[in-house]
Amino acid sequence: MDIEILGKYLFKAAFIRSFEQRLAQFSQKGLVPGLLHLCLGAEVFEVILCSKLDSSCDQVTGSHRSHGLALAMETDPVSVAAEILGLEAGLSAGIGGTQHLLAPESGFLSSNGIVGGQVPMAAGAALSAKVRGTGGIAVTVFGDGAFNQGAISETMNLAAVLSLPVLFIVENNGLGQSTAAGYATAGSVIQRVRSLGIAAERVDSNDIEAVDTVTDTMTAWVRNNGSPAVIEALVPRLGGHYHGENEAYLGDQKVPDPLHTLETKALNSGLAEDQIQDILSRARQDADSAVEQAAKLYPAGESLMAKWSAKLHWNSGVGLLQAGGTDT
Amino acid sequence: MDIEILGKYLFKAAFIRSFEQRLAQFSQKGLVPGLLHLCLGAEVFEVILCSKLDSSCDQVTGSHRSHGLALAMETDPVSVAAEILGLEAGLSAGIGGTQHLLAPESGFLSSNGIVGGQVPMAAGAALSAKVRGTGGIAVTVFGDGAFNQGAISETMNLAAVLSLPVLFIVENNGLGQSTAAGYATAGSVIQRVRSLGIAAERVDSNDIEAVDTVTDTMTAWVRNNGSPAVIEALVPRLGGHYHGENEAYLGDQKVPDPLHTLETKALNSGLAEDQIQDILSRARQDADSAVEQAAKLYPAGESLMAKWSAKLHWNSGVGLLQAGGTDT
Amino acid sequence: MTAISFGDALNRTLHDCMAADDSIIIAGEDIAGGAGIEDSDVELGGVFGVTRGLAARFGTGRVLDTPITESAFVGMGLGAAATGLRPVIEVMFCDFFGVCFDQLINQAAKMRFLSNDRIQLPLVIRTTMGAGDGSGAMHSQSLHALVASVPGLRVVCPATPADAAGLLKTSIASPDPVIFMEHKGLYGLTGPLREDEDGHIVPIPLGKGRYVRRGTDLTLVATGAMVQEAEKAADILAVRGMRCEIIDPRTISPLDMEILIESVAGTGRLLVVDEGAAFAGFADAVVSKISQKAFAFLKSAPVSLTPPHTPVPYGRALEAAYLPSHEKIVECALRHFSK
Amino acid sequence: MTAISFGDALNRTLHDCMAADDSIIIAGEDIAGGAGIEDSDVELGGVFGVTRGLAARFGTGRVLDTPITESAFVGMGLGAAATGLRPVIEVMFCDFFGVCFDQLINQAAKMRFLSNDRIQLPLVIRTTMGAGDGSGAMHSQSLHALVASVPGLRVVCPATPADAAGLLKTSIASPDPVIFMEHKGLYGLTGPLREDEDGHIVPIPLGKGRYVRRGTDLTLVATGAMVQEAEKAADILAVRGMRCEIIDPRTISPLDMEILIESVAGTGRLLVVDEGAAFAGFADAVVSKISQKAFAFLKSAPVSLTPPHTPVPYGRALEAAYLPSHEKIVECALRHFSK
Ligand SMILES: Cc1ncc(C[n+]2csc(CCOP(=O)(O)OP(=O)(O)O)c2C)c(N)n1
Ligand SMILES: Cc1ncc(C[n+]2csc(CCOP(=O)(O)OP(=O)(O)O)c2C)c(N)n1
Ligand SMILES: [Mg+2]
Ligand SMILES: [Mg+2]
Repeated sequence: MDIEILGKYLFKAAFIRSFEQRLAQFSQKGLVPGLLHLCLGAEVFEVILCSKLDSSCDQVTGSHRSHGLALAMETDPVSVAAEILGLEAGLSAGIGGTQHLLAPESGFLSSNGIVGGQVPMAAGAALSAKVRGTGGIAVTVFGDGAFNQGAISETMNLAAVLSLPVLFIVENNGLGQSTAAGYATAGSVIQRVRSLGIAAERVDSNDIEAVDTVTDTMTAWVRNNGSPAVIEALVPRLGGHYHGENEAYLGDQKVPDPLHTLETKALNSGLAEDQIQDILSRARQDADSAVEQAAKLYPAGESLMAKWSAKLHWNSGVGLLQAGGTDT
Repeated sequence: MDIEILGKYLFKAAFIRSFEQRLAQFSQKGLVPGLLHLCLGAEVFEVILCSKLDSSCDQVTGSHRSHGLALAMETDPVSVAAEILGLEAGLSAGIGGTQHLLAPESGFLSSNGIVGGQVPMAAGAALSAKVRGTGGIAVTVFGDGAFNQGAISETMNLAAVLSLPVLFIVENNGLGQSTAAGYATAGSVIQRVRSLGIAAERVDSNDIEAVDTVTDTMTAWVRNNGSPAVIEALVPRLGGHYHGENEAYLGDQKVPDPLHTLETKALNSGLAEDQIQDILSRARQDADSAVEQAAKLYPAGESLMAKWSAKLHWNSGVGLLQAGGTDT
Repeated sequence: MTAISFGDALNRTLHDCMAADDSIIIAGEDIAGGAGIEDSDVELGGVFGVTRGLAARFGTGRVLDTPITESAFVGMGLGAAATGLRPVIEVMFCDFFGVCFDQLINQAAKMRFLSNDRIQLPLVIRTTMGAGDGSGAMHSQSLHALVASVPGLRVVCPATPADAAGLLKTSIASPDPVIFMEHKGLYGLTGPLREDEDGHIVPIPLGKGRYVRRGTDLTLVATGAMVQEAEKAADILAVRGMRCEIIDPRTISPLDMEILIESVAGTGRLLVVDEGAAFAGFADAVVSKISQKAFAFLKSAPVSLTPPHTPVPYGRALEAAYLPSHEKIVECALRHFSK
Repeated sequence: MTAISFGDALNRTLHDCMAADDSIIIAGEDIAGGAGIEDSDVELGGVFGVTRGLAARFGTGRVLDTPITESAFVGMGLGAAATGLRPVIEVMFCDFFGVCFDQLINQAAKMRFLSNDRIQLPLVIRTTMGAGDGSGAMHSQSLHALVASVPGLRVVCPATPADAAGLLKTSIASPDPVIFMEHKGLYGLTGPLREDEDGHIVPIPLGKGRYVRRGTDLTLVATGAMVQEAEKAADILAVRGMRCEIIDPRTISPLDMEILIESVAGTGRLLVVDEGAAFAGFADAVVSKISQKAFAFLKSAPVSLTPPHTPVPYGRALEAAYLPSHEKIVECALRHFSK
């Protein structure tokens, strides 16, 4: 693999790692309104996946654990951090928060508080691309626990039946909250999706080369064939379900960290040790400064709620086309 | 196969056919409140299936198209007919109607107006049997169209994960309303359920011998192993989606009628022609008289609604345990 | 002014809108019909015929028959709406909202808000509502207030062909998700269509109610099929000397409070008749809002007339006992307001 | 009288009930916790710890961890309830009702009715509700009236440890499906538990409200976490010379109209404060019912105080602006009722 590309992957993945760790510190200080579901362990996979996408026509939807995806799609990190902190400069002025990052302008349509909720809408983004002929695809990312939700199996079937360019990503980290994937899931992910006649590949996120190839092949397949495909990505969950969770239910599992694997890979591919250190420290600095900058911003407050209250009011036509009529 | 058993199957299947045809006549005369979804073509399969069940501990749930199942479970035909006619002597005094036949006392827990709605509750009946150690199983019957509903894939997964004795029956009649199963369903039913690690068999309802064996084997498997299984039964839909529907969308498909197949099979197995005719005419007479008898009964009216209104009233504790308290 | 049925008015509007705007697509179960059946060339056009002729005219690229998976295709609709299309999704009966409710209340309803208005969501969910045809407990519900109670959803309940057409046109143009509820009992109702000089359907703004008739003694509020019952009742009450004013708010959210207050200011009496929930339904919402905003005008206690707090029963006599009717309106009006 | 937290009161009740009745089973996500993890021997006991110790005591045959498939396991619960068990099913947040709503409104709610009472359905759905902890739009809703508007469902919203325990006990014994809503903000609240002489939890009947405090000038109606806000507001208002009577109906359905009417008959003024829907929510239901049944007692217009008609926002300042609070109650009470 090209060392320049490896360097880019490394920078981005390290950036996401640092970004989330920084936010975790803020959370410990009580500065984050909600619970943080960190993507620790999934950064490398997500960065490589998103590097195959074109934010001008593709759209990604993600789960509750989507900080990394939003950043991997190049969403402005200050806006992401401010959103997570619930502040005015956030993507949605702090209205959405950690589980509701929406940045369609950078190809990240939405993350979601409902397990599986983000998946059907990806079929819609794919349909738009198809009907409007943009050449775009939709990518939807969800977990092994989500995989059993009815909305997801329905959407896979629908995408197959209507030939929609959707790439489904099952991020299998072996756990849904405290429940093992092996306990919750009958059969195997790959068999289940292949039984729908959908192309599917499984990849270990510690196999950087394979991740690069599989994400490349599958995004291209979906784009070229206009039909769905699935990647099951084995990613570790390096922390609790959310930051600060009592993880007593976890035994001591030791799993390699794909970020370290990527580092080693870069080293072995010819990136010099100091170049790597430089990348990592730049990533950390950039991430820290994005979060710090975000944290300095104002919280949004009453006037924004007043605006929305007026807009959505049960007795208000604001925001609605009042075709030829008076505004009631 | 034993000719006595064949004779019984024939009688019951013919009874159901005649019963529904008679109701269809009533419907044409405007005497049935709702639309009748007849099971024309599925009778033989359903009769054989239910002959393997024990109504003292097993429970069946069915779809909108469940007249035949209720009868195959030996629910009193006059009560079934009266329910379909919306009359006081109906199973539920006409409250439920054609799509809501409930007869847990004869092992037919419920039919359902929501495609797939009856399936999760079968997991519950199975759980009851398991926890209470009754030796019973649950059987849930639904269509090829329903097969794609999320609630069904969820329930299959749940039954597998929790080892629940549920037999899932996909009655594949090739159509969901006006939509071909081949259009609506990605992959194949059998592959999809086997990918969950669930035992599954496919059977053509015109192959009487196979139906007998497969239903026998699969009910026994579920009972003995306490884990789920699936039968995909190919049944013809010999009429429209509901009686009286404009079936213009249907081409002219010609499919053999399992009831005729069963007749022929009985003949070839040694049942005499006049015995068969006798069975068929008894079945017709019994069915006719059940429906006629039901039709003579009273409609339920205001007093029953008043009772239920009081019982469920938002300001009423009737029907609720008012432990130690006054009834408000 | 053409006389046309409620169902045909909707069909006409869908034709017109789809012809005028390529970004409108429609999807649902059997809305073209016969999908995947080889010799099938006859369009079903939906179980109530409202989507007749659309697939033939606009092709199956824009008129999509779906599997019976409401969560998936409602969600597809909202995803498409968020990314440049204007989908009109059919959910055959509002009773089926149960199987796709997350996509309605958490996804569609909240997306504009959660994006702080960076995303517009021009999504219409067409569905049917209402009892009276023996369809039983799971094909007869009136869930208009249930969805209207969810912030972010707009809810429309037309009662005439003209309103159906004009409101559907506006709904399709709306940047907010709209639940468009067609009462099954109205499909056959005929009436004039309002067209402008170029023959275009005149759009009707959301949030603008309609005086069905003017009167001085009692304000009757009704939507959907109940409007006709209210009219019949008003005829009878007129003979008894009670002149009813009938208001059809036409949209549940936004709700035209001005017309309601104006009317109650004139009559001093309020009777809301509704086919929906007896508790926390549309009737309670109107009674509550009027009691709060127009208390001073009320000469006597406001009254709501709804079905009992039970599911919809099946048998004819049961269903008749369940449903509000003009007889019950008359009785109720006389009992509460005749002194 | 033992002082105990709201969460522990629920845990204690589940322990007691399960010990007393073998037919009670519980199921939900992570309610034991660690399912399928090899070295895991520490029980999570649900994300709020309410089911702690049950799996260890009663075994995984009666305490079932489920996959994240609410439709399947809520449906399993009702099927089990219809066939001899008494399941207590946990849906982690009521916001997730969206993904299993059919099983609630069409299946659980209607089964007793559709069977014409041949089937009893002793099913409890435990869930959480409410905002205030930065959980955002899909983990903070208050859908108590939405479910209460569905005929056939009973809805309970306890506000104290004693009520939580007593009402849960009654709910488990109920032959009707009960939606048992635990406000997240209350889990840490401590208070006495009501036990009889044998140390058994004293059951509290459904449909029986509670006077939180007596007063003469204004009836404040509140449930769940709003009861505390009402109490704080009443303290402040008392200083301003307004003596509030606070009613906690405790159950939304059945609703104790007697206590509400009795109170309004005394005060002549009504202010309903609620965390649920601004339109067709609990507040509208109470205002409507009181306006209809106690009109003659009302000295001035009834008032409802709810969040705005928007989804729940995330940021702290936004959420504070969204939620009703004692300050807002005071302001509202003074504005509307101070002459
Ligand atoms: C419908 C629904 N059910 C339950 C939850 C609570 N919940 C949030 S995340 C989660 C676990 C999800 O597991 P998985 O899909 O594997 O994703 P991971 O957290 O491992 O990334 C659960 C149960 C929810 N948000 N939505
Ligand atoms: C959730 C839901 N969606 C749609 C319908 C309308 N509907 C009733 S039966 C049916 C077709 C079902 O097809 P299938 O499952 O194959 O059963 P069949 O009618 O062929 O026996 C449809 C679409 C419904 N009742 N419920
Ligand atoms: Mg996981
Ligand atoms: Mg079928």
